[in-house]
Amino acid sequence: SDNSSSSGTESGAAKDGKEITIGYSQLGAESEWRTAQTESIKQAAKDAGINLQFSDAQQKQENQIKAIRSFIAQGVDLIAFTPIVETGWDTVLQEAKDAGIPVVIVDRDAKVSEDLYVAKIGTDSKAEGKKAFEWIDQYMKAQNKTPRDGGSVYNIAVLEGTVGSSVAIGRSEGFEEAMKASPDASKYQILMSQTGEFTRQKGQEVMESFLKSGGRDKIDILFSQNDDMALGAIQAIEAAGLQPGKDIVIVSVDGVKGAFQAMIEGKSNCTVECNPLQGPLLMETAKKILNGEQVDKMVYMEEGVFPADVAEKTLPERKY
Amino acid sequence: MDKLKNFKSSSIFLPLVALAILVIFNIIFVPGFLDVEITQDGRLYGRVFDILNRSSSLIILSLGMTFVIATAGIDISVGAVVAISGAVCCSLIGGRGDGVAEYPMVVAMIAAIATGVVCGMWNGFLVAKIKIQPMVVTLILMVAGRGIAQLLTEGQIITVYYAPFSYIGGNIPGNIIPSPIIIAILMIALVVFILKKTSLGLFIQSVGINPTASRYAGINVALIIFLVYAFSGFCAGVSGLIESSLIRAADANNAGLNMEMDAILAVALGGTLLSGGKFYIGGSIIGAITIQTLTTTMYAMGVASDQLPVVKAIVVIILCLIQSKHFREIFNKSKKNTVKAVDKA
Amino acid sequence: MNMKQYINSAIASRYFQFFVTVILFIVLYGIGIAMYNGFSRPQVFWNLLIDNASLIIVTVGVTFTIITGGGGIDISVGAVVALVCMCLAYLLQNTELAIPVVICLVLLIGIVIGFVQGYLISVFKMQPFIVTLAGMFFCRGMTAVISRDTINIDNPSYVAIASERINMFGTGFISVGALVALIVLIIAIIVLKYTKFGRTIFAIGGNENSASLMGLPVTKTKILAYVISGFCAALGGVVYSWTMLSGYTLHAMGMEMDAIASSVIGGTLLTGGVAFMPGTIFGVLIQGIILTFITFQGTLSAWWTKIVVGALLCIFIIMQALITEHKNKLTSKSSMESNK
Amino acid sequence: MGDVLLKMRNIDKIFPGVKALSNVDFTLRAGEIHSLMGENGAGKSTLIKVLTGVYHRDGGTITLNGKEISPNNPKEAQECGISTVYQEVNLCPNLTVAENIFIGREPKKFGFIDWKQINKRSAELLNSLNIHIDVTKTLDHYSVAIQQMIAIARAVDVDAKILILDEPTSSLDEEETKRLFSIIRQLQKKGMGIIFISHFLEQIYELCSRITILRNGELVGAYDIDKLPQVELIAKMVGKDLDSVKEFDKMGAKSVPSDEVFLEAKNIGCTGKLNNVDLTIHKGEVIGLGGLLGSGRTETAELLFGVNSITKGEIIINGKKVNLKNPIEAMNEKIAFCPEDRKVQGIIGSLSVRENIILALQAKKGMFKYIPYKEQVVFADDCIQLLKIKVSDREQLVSNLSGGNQQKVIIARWLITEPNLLILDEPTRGIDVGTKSEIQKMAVALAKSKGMSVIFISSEMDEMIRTCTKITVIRDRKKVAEIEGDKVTSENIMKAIAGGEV
Ligand SMILES: Nc1ncnc2c1ncn2[C@@H]1O[C@H](COP(=O)(O)OP(=O)(O)OP(=O)(O)O)[C@@H](O)[C@H]1O
Ligand SMILES: Nc1ncnc2c1ncn2[C@@H]1O[C@H](COP(=O)(O)OP(=O)(O)OP(=O)(O)O)[C@@H](O)[C@H]1O
Ligand SMILES: [Mg+2]
Ligand SMILES: [Mg+2]
Repeated sequence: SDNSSSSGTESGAAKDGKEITIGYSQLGAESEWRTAQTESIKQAAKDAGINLQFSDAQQKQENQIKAIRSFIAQGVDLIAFTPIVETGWDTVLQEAKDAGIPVVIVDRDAKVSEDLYVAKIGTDSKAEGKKAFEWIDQYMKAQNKTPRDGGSVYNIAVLEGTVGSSVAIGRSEGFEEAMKASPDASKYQILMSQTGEFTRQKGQEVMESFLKSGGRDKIDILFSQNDDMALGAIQAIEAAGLQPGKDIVIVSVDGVKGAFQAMIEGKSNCTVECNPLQGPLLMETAKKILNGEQVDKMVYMEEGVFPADVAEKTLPERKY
Repeated sequence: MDKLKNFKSSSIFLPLVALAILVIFNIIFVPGFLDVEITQDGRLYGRVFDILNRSSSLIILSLGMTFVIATAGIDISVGAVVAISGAVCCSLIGGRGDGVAEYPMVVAMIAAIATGVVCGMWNGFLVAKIKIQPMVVTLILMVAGRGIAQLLTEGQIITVYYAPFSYIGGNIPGNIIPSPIIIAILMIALVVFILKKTSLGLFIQSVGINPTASRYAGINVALIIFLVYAFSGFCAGVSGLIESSLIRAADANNAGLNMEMDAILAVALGGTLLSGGKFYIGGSIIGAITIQTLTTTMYAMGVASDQLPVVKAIVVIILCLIQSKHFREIFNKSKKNTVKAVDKA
Repeated sequence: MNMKQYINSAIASRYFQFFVTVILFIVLYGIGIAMYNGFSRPQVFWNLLIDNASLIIVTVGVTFTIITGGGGIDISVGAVVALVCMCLAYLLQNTELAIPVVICLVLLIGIVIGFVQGYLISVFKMQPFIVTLAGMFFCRGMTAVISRDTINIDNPSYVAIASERINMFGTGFISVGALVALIVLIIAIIVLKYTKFGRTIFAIGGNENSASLMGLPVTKTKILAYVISGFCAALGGVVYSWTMLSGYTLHAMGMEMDAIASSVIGGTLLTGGVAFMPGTIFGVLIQGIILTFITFQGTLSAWWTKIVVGALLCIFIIMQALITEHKNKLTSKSSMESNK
Repeated sequence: MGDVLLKMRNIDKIFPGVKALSNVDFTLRAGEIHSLMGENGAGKSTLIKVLTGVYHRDGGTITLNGKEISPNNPKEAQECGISTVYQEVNLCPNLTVAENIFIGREPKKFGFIDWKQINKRSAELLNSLNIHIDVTKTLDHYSVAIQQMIAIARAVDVDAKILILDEPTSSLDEEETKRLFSIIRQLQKKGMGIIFISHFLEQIYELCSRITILRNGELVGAYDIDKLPQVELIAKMVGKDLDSVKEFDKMGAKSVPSDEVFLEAKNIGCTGKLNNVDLTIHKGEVIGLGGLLGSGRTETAELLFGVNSITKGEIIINGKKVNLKNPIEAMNEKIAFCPEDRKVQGIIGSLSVRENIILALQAKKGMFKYIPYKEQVVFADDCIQLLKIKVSDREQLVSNLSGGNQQKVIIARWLITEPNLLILDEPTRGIDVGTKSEIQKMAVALAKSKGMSVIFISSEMDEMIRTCTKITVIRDRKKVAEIEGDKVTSENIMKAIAGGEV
């Protein structure tokens, strides 16, 4: 909608107070959450008067690498990108460094040596996993539920995210570590865990197979690593004749509107926020970097936990 | 006896045997495979119905795909069209939390299917009139289609709370048979009707085998090709409705993902040659069910979704190998030779 | 009159579609330079080669299979690239094998996969699309079987090869992969034009039955075409791993379609028998430049990117088709004139 | 006479439903030109294909120079020294003419193909056959006739012991045939054994020294040509007595056209294809189109049938001006067209005989008026009987029929549409003598009994003179003469073709 910023820029212009250009490579638009993040960055750039070169990689790392090379050739002032996977960035970031362009890694993590980037901005996926378990632990105690298979252990089913993505790895680690660290560790066990690839379809399909392969009378808790998979799983649970949110306690991560809607209907229990509104923070950091100020290597977003009882109140405030 | 022999040599025999083997495997190794029960909301629930339910949209896609392939074409855009159709339907009904539809559902459904047909017509136009190669034409829509779907949903996953929308992928209250199965049966009936009552089948085969000669025989080759792609688009539109209703949402990125490949596979397993010509609707249907059974079985056996393709590949190769005339010839020859040797001894 | 004759002979030439592709590429590039700052830097062009090195190699391989006709195609290549990357990463991280040994091993994997596919296709007359679709499933699945997580390659000498820069006469640099791609392309051009094997592939693509009646070794040649495709995919995989430095199940997703599209844009007919190898590189570059355009444009939403890529591809292909059709009219006219 | 070169004994070949060869013997001597004769579907081509390894024989032995051979594919046959031109032109349309001649045995320089050499040598080779074309153009630029000559050039250039020519002359004109014969004779002198298959009896008698006759896949016998008069040959081929055979050549009186004009073409032309042709066709008239190869006869027919639309002039049918943009519009004007290139424009290979026969009628009726299966069967069976199409049953695939029978299927396809104008473009190409005269008679009979108009295009002058009441001569894509009534003689036609006055 905004074409005013398509004019070219000279590198090094930033310091003279002229328009700054940031090249930002987004990995794709696979979910509502991602769209919200994209919009936030675009909006923040506009608000800050920064010229944003936006490039969408359509879920392909090679496209992201191509985009970064293009940014270097264009001579942008700063490169920011949300890596689709953690590895394989060394060569191109080295090129950026040789060209003297600072790099900021946004949202997801990348395994590169510290000198190749200036800062990482993002969410703490490990903390999200941890929060999810802690909420479960506290909720199960408060509700005083008994395991459905009559035993003494709560059975947990996990819908994992895309295999190999830092987010999925972080959330799994955080969840499991919190479980181990908890005094009630013996009361929980992970019965099944499979990837639902962060999509609704796969979430539904995998949940269906969980239920069919013996999980129907056993699963007490579903930890879904994003809201979309949880929404798919809810359909599968209903189709199996169970009540989501009651028979099976559902906790997911992200905090998109759909999850709130489900909580209002009583079909889900909690969503741990993972804040996509990273634009302002990115722009602020970028400006600091270009002004030569020192920034932290790791900058985290603020995130909350939203159980079902606050859903109705919070929904109107949600931006994504 | 003669009938049995006829049946044995008919094209549908092998796919059926393959399916039967899979089902038997399931009955033995998957506990509760044959269990059927009725859920509280009055629907048949069980693995068998699950497979039929899930394969419905694949069956519908492979109906259209069969015709396209019979004209020596291919349509790899169907997955994207499924996404577009779902996006149209859901954005018309709207994602209002209070469960009210913005437009009547019928309007939304018709619009979605019409969009599918338009997509198919676009493909058909480029193939038949501009004479661009089918794979390339549909590749364009395959690339751009998901973008169009995302444009319609503005990158959101539109969740529909309007209750009747779930009837398409679930079941109409009071009717215990899941709707997708009913829709698939209706579509099959439509195709059978077309084949029995019109000469379209003959024309399609003729065009697929030799378009020049077909033109000389007075067949409007371009029209047939156009119709076939439009029909494939129609099928994708219907499939899109089912797929989006199943998750009660339009997911532009993932709806119908890779379904084009499964549909092509279904057609091939059913005995239709990708080089065009003779086609076997029955075979395609069985092929689609076989693929879905295989997928569901593998999930049940705990094979991860990203490793599942290995099994699928092996099964596909074995099935196609058995169907290969040349393999059978070579196989029979060596069998004959051993028989002869035994005779001599 | 002279000019007209000159144009006529260019139009009648077999390389006409190639000319169209090259001219359209140059036009696109010119528009880019006019519209965007920085587009005129030579490195932008070299980047096209660097970024698409593995795609070029894979496209060369796929083209061999498409030429054989009869529905010949290899859609397993993307998955082979992924499998090769995974194997490379696994072997480099978990064994002590030397880099050349590892590379040879993975190339062998490609050859074996190509051979099996080719054998099934030419001996048992199975359908290429289905066989290679199964091949694609198999290789993707195997990649996940080896490891579901990313395996990082940090072998220092391997990383050194990956980040090696070859100076291009002071105008910029290309990577080792891009160099390999150019070499592969040149070899392919020579093989197709100047060897018995190359010509036999074309003959088979023109009419397999005739080729066999003419006494050409059809079965052997077809198998070899798939072996070459498998080999190129594996080599493409090695080059790809120099970009990614990792093995991952979702690597090179959909690359087969990019390769096929590139080949077709470069003038290959999917019905077989017609291809011009130098065209394939332009097929790849055209797609590359479309992406570069979009990056330089810099304001498109994610979905608009897809739509614009599709639309540009579509315009390009329709233009090609229309020009070629126009050509047919012109040639029949000119042949009539010369008949007089 | 030379030594025995090739001995085939007790050859059997069974196709599903057909015994194509049973217990056939065949002997070929060095330095002889041996003809293989038989009706359409007698098994001639099959015998050749068994010999060259295209088909695996089901029984029998083949000895070459006293050594038993068993080629599994044409390549092995070639390596044994057997060079073949198959019945249907088998070349690659996407390769250049030169390459088609040299592929598989390319001259090389430094291990790479020497293109200059290939182009030079193939141009020379074709020149020796009196063909002067651009050898660097792809094959699909040229007509069937030229392609056939190229295939022959390829075969004769190979240094072989046996040369097989399966109907090489079916689309050649006299001049080209003469050239071919002189080359065959040269090869004969070198001691090559030559198998020559043709349905042109004169050519057989001119060229060959021995004849082997097949009937229904069985051997009738092998004869010296001087001991076998033509009539006897025909009798042996068709398996009837001499008297009934003599009837074959007798043509009834020609049809008498009515005064009513059915179709009138005024100065029609099509850019790039045809310049200027005038035609008037009366009801019940059989009119011939004369001319050399490539003169534009096929193009004229295609314009009348709407395959290409006219860019100038006008077509008037029954006094009404029509605009034929595609075949279906021509069919609605009751025009039917049997095309020249049966493989590409005629048959739908993997459909059954029945489906091929009803195809045009169905297309004419439209998609929604499906002809019920039972009626289709009646149509098909009637035609098979009427035209004596040799099929195992009506569901047999057309691609498995012999060449001549395929041609009959196409004619059947058009007859059941009951046209007012039937255009036959080379309908007797590759057809045996018996059937040939049947087709000629049929053309005349249709004109007489049903008042049908027929356009008969043929490269055989005799045939046209026998059947047509009027012959329009076309040269260089223009009509140059019209010869009518008594003036229809070969001299007059030749003169017109050559450019003289009638
Ligand atoms: N591939 C095949 N499958 C089944 N039947 C076949 C096949 N090829 C030939 N036939 C049958 O074998 C018989 C002999 O055919 P063939 O082609 O040898 O005849 P021909 O003598 O060459 O006739 P023509 O003069 O028309 O060329 C025919 O009845 C034909 O239908
Ligand atoms: N001797 C030749 N040299 C070059 N080109 C030729 C020759 N003969 C034919 N052609 C080309 O082949 C094309 C098709 O010729 P074709 O023989 O079908 O024409 P035609 O008038 O129908 O003659 P016929 O019906 O006698 O075969 C023509 O466009 C012509 O240019
Ligand atoms: Mg024959
Ligand atoms: Mg002709």
